Amino acid sequence: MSVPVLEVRDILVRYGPSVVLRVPSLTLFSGEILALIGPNGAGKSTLLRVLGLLEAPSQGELYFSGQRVLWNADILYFRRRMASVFQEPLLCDTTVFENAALGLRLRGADRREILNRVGRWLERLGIAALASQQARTLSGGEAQRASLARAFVLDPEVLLLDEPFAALDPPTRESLLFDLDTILRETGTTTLFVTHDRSEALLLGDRLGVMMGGEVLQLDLPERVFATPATEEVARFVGVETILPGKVISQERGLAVVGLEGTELEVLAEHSPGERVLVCLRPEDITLSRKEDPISDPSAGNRIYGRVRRLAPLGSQYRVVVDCGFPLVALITKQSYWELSLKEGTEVIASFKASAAYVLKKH
Amino acid sequence: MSVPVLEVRDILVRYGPSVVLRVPSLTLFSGEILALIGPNGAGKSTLLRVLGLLEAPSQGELYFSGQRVLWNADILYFRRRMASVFQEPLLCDTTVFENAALGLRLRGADRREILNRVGRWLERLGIAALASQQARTLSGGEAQRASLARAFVLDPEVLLLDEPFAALDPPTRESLLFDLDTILRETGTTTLFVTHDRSEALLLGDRLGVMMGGEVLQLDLPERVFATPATEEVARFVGVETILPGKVISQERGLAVVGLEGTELEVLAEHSPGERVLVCLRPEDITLSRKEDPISDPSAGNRIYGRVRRLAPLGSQYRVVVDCGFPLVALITKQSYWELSLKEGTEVIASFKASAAYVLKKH
Amino acid sequence: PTTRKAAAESPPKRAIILATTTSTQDSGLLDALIPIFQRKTGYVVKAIAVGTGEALAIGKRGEADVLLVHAPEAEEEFMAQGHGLHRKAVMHNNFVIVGPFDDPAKIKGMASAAEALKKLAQARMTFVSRGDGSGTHKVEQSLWKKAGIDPKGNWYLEAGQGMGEVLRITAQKRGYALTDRGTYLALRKGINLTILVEGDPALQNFYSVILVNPSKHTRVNRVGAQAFADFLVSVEAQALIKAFGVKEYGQPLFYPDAIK
Amino acid sequence: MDLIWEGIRQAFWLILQGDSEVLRITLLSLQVSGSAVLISLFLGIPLGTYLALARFPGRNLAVSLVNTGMGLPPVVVGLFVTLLLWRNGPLGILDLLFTPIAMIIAQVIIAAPIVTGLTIAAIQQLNPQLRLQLLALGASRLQLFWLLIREARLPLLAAIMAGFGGVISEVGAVMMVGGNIKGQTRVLTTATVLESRMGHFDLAIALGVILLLLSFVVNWALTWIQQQGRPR
Amino acid sequence: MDLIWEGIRQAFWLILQGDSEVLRITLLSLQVSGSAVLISLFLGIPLGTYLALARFPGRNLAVSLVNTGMGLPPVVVGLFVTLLLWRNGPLGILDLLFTPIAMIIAQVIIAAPIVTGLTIAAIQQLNPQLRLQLLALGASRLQLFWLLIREARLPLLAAIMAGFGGVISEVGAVMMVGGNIKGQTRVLTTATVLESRMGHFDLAIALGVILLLLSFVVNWALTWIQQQGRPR
Ligand SMILES: Nc1ncnc2c1ncn2[C@@H]1O[C@H](COP(=O)(O)OP(=O)(O)OP(=O)(O)O)[C@@H](O)[C@H]1O
Ligand SMILES: Nc1ncnc2c1ncn2[C@@H]1O[C@H](COP(=O)(O)OP(=O)(O)OP(=O)(O)O)[C@@H](O)[C@H]1O
Ligand SMILES: [Mg+2]
Ligand SMILES: [Mg+2]
Repeated sequence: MSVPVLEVRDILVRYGPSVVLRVPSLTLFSGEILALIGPNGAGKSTLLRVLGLLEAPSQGELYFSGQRVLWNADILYFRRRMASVFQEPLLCDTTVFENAALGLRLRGADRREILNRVGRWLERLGIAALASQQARTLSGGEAQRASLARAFVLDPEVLLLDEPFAALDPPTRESLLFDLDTILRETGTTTLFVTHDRSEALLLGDRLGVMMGGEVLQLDLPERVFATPATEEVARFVGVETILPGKVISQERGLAVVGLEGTELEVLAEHSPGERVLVCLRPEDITLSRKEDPISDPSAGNRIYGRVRRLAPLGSQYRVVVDCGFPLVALITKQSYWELSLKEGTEVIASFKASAAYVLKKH
Repeated sequence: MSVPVLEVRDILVRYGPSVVLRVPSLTLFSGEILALIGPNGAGKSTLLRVLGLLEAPSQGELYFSGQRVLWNADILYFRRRMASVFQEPLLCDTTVFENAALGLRLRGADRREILNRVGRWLERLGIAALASQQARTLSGGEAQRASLARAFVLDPEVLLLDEPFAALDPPTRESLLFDLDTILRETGTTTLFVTHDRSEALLLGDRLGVMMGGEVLQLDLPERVFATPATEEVARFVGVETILPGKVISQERGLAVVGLEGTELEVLAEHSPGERVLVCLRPEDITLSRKEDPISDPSAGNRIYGRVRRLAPLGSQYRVVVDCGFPLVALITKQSYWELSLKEGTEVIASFKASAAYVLKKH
Repeated sequence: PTTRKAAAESPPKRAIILATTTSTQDSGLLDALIPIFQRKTGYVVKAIAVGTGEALAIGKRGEADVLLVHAPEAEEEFMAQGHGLHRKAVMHNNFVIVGPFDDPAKIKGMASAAEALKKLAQARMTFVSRGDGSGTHKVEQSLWKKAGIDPKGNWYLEAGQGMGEVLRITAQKRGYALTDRGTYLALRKGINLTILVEGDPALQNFYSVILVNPSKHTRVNRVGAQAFADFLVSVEAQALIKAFGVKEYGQPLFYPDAIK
Repeated sequence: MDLIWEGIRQAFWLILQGDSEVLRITLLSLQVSGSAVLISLFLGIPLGTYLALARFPGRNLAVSLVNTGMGLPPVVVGLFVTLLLWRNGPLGILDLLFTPIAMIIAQVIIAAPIVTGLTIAAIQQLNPQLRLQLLALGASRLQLFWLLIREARLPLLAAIMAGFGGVISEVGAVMMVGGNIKGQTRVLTTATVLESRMGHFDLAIALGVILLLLSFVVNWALTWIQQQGRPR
Repeated sequence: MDLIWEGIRQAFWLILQGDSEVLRITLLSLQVSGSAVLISLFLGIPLGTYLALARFPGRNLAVSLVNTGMGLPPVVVGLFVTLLLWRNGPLGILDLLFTPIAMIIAQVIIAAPIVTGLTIAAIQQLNPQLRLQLLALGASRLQLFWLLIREARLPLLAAIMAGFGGVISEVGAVMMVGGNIKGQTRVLTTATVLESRMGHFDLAIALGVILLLLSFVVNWALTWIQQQGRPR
């Protein structure tokens, strides 16, 4: 399965004086789904344009199935083996059907096949009823669906998706996500998938890349990226809300004691005593209990006393910011929320296991 | 606080033969934040255009602060007390600063004030560094921020936001969401807020409207909409993933027994025996345990045996589809996932309290 | 019918390019003559109505086969330089001096055109000149010379246009102008101008036909040009010229010169 | 003003009785200007699209030249073409001077820059991302060209109308290279000039009215296509 | 061809030695056509914007009429203006015929439809949502107008250039209503015609070259503005 399909070497994209993209090396392997996340302006869309052979990088080389891509007439041949869904659904000023059929028409597909494939995808994306509507009268989400249909009907070898579900309503998004997972696996389509939604990235991605400031800072299995972010920025970006600077006091066989302002924490880490480190805590790994309660889980080794500062419902969960001298963010279930009857000001104990913390060397 | 600011009566919007919006009555009260959710094409953006006095409805009346809005020259006066953020950030072909300053310039604000306010908002939205960049070279998220800045600098009485955070990266989105909450409350800005993100709607909304097919199907406190959806469609839309048709077998003082295919469930309901009903179960209210485990929570009255069919990581939680003869969707924490060591095919017991189910009359 | 048949059977003849002045076209004379010639001989005539200067210039370059122009001095020079093969008088018409009905300069009835112009110049009456080097302009210039005046100043307008436009400008400006009688007659309905001076022999306007010298320019259609020139001086054409315009204006516009 | 009414009356009279001379002149006008516009489209739209999308040094100069070409004086064009087609000129052997083909050549020189210049503006006004999107869908260069044309059809139709308007109404060049020869190269504009020079203002106006009617019919058809299904 | 080179040589000679007659003619051309284009902008851009945005019955007809106006024959316009301004015409007492003002009037009639027609297309090509967005930001009708103009500046500058090109190069109307009177209403185009009628082809070409140079300088400036900071 590890046949490279699309490869990039030493790529640099400059707009005027500013370098927007700098990727020393990146490979998309056959059949994999590579998810890409990163803050706004990180260069994700730019990378997609370069990989889609739509924008020649200021320098660097691209390879498609091992062949060096030269920016000449052959490029059409490579482009036709790919399909892109742009962040903004730029539809042509014609009907939804014609928009979805466009790629096939450009490839000279016959009428029957076009009717067939386009019909199937419009159906799947829930816009079959809008087939003959003018594309420019579509709602935001409908337009995005049309733009998805336009790419999916092509059944490409490589699919480049730029936040393809951002404007979709949640039920559609979820069902499409599962559908897509199945379809992409079945067809073995190599996919690059830019998203701002961590769960989408986790669900679809075989690997996950994190881009910032034009560079790919980490590229690994999704769980690994989330569990062991490479840098403080990545950690913050992948949802580690609590990052505490401290100093290793002692370490023995992987169990370290880190001193923070006021408290000490027991964490799993290989760092030597004296090293300055960052302790990363994911909100969902923190358990809250009332002061009066007996220790609910003795294996949760670390306990910090604090006071609820802020409470926010997130649908099925609650986000709680606890003031422990420093802000500590916890995510608790609705159930716990009711059981603990939390309010702003409530005194709580936040506890977490030594294995839940992830320790980063401070630079 | 219940002074009506924007009122709509018997509004109808027709495009050609199709009715896209039909709202008999809707009121925005002073200082409230009304969140609006609904599937793609429901008419949300259309409603916003009508409320923003940008599109005259085919029929119906609008009142602003009690004054009937007539579609004449006065409309400018009303429009200038509002600000809209469109779904698509349509920026003018000039710099980011000029885009953000546009509304103030149109109102003849003086240079100092413009510099001040625009500067502050560009800062807040993290695009101060891009102030002199051409708007059309912005990335998707940057453009959306510019479009937000353009509206926020106006400090309007009424703010109409159409999926304003869809293209923002998660950290920005979260911090902005909290900021916005604070700011809107402080300034008492009346806000209508369209979103596809349930947690956003819950967090910001004082009330929550659900639109479908051009109509507002339910309008209530957000928790109420989520807990007691008015119809099956609304239920599905607000994230009730399991909806089971059944028949009430017996009912006594609000505790009913509903018969489904194969099993019986104990639920809180006032429906009479014999009535056909739908039992709604939210995934986060369902607890899973291994067959061998002792009953973990005796108060979870209903227990259903099944087999894990599908498992999906959603960041801090896992979504589990359990096959119990019918598909049952549960949302569990990462912790439970590890403790239960679930795999596809694992036999599990799904349990939930009688109070967790919500029963709807079947039509 | 027989001639038409003959024309149709013989190999197609090369078209003749006739360069002439606008006055012959604007008066409608060419439209009366050319179809008859074409029918008779089977030639196609391409009549290009341009300024006299342009007609002579393109004749010099061999771009036309035959010229019908009215600028005797320039024609003589053209012949002297060897650009022309033959030159034959075809017809003449008259120039007249026109002006407003109230005639503020009081030149009405004067016998000498030069004297009349002198009077106009002294009174600084608006005078509109063709100013385009045309035959008419050249006659006007020779009259000024005769009067001993170098016309300059606000009152002397050089229009640089055709006769019709000059007459309209003259009417608009309530001025005086030198014009050929034919154009004046054709336009008099729309303009408030009347004939004030006429009959001076110096006011005669001679049209000649010139064959362009084929020895200088090989592509000149010598035979066709000759046929057309011959036609113009033929009895038939001369009679046509004599009768032309009589019905409409009660007097002829041109007087044939080739056959007395 | 009465002359204008008289002219309009006469125009309709000429049309109604189907005056064969007027019909011939009108048809020739349409043929000459129609052909010229068609040829200009074939030249101007591809060239304009190229100039709109390409980046090369000197591009701005090229665009300026095209835009200047929108104001090529018909008289100068006429003179230039005349010199080219003269018997003794470089293309003299073709013997095209004073033929409809010469008129078409002159009008192409007038209309092509108009079409090109307006095409440049029309294509540049499109969202630049759209081009990338179409390439991503697998459009070849030629297909991209057609699709962009389709997207910009509104201003392109205006460009066609401006080009057509420029040549159907033009008199300087056709007069010079066509010679206004009756039955051969006389078109509506040269006939109008002739009639007005002959003092037949009513007839001149009548011919002008016919010219405008012709122009209106053509433009009405193009406008109809242009304004089909415009958004609210 | 030798004539063309000779003409170009003469053109530069005339410019270099600053021939006062040529200078006067050139300035008048620029004044007349410049004023005509400015007035056309004041008329055509608001009207075009209105027609692009408004919905009313008969709108398509109005657009067709404007588009037909793009092809108003200068000769017919000249005739019409002449009839209007004649001593005996409705505006005769103003005594404007054969003055630069008459020429400006005629050229406005020619340029205004061009500017209007191309403005319609330019404004319609903008994203219709943009208008709503600007209104939402609190734009008054007038402000909306200015903002839309700014967004469509690229094709609007092309419209200005097309309008300017249409009138600076036009000869039929200025000849008729101006009269080509030396020192008063003679402009580059009418002077060109005169020289060519006098057989001075070289001088005619020289004047044509000067006209083109003038046109090029104006268009180069406008193109420079137009192409400023175009996207990749
Ligand atoms: N012409 C330009 N000049 C300067 N900067 C530019 C230019 N074009 C793009 N950029 C910058 O390049 C950066 C990368 O943009 P890109 O669209 O790739 O970001 P992205 O990762 O897709 O962001 P988003 O999540 O917001 O879509 C942005 O910061 C943008 O402002
Ligand atoms: N001119 C038109 N003709 C027919 N239908 C139209 C027209 N314009 C809009 N519609 C339809 O109106 C419906 C409402 O659109 P609207 O943009 O209000 O939806 P929305 O709720 O904002 O959806 P989304 O979540 O996708 O943004 C859509 O289904 C759209 O297709
Ligand atoms: Mg992007
Ligand atoms: Mg919408």
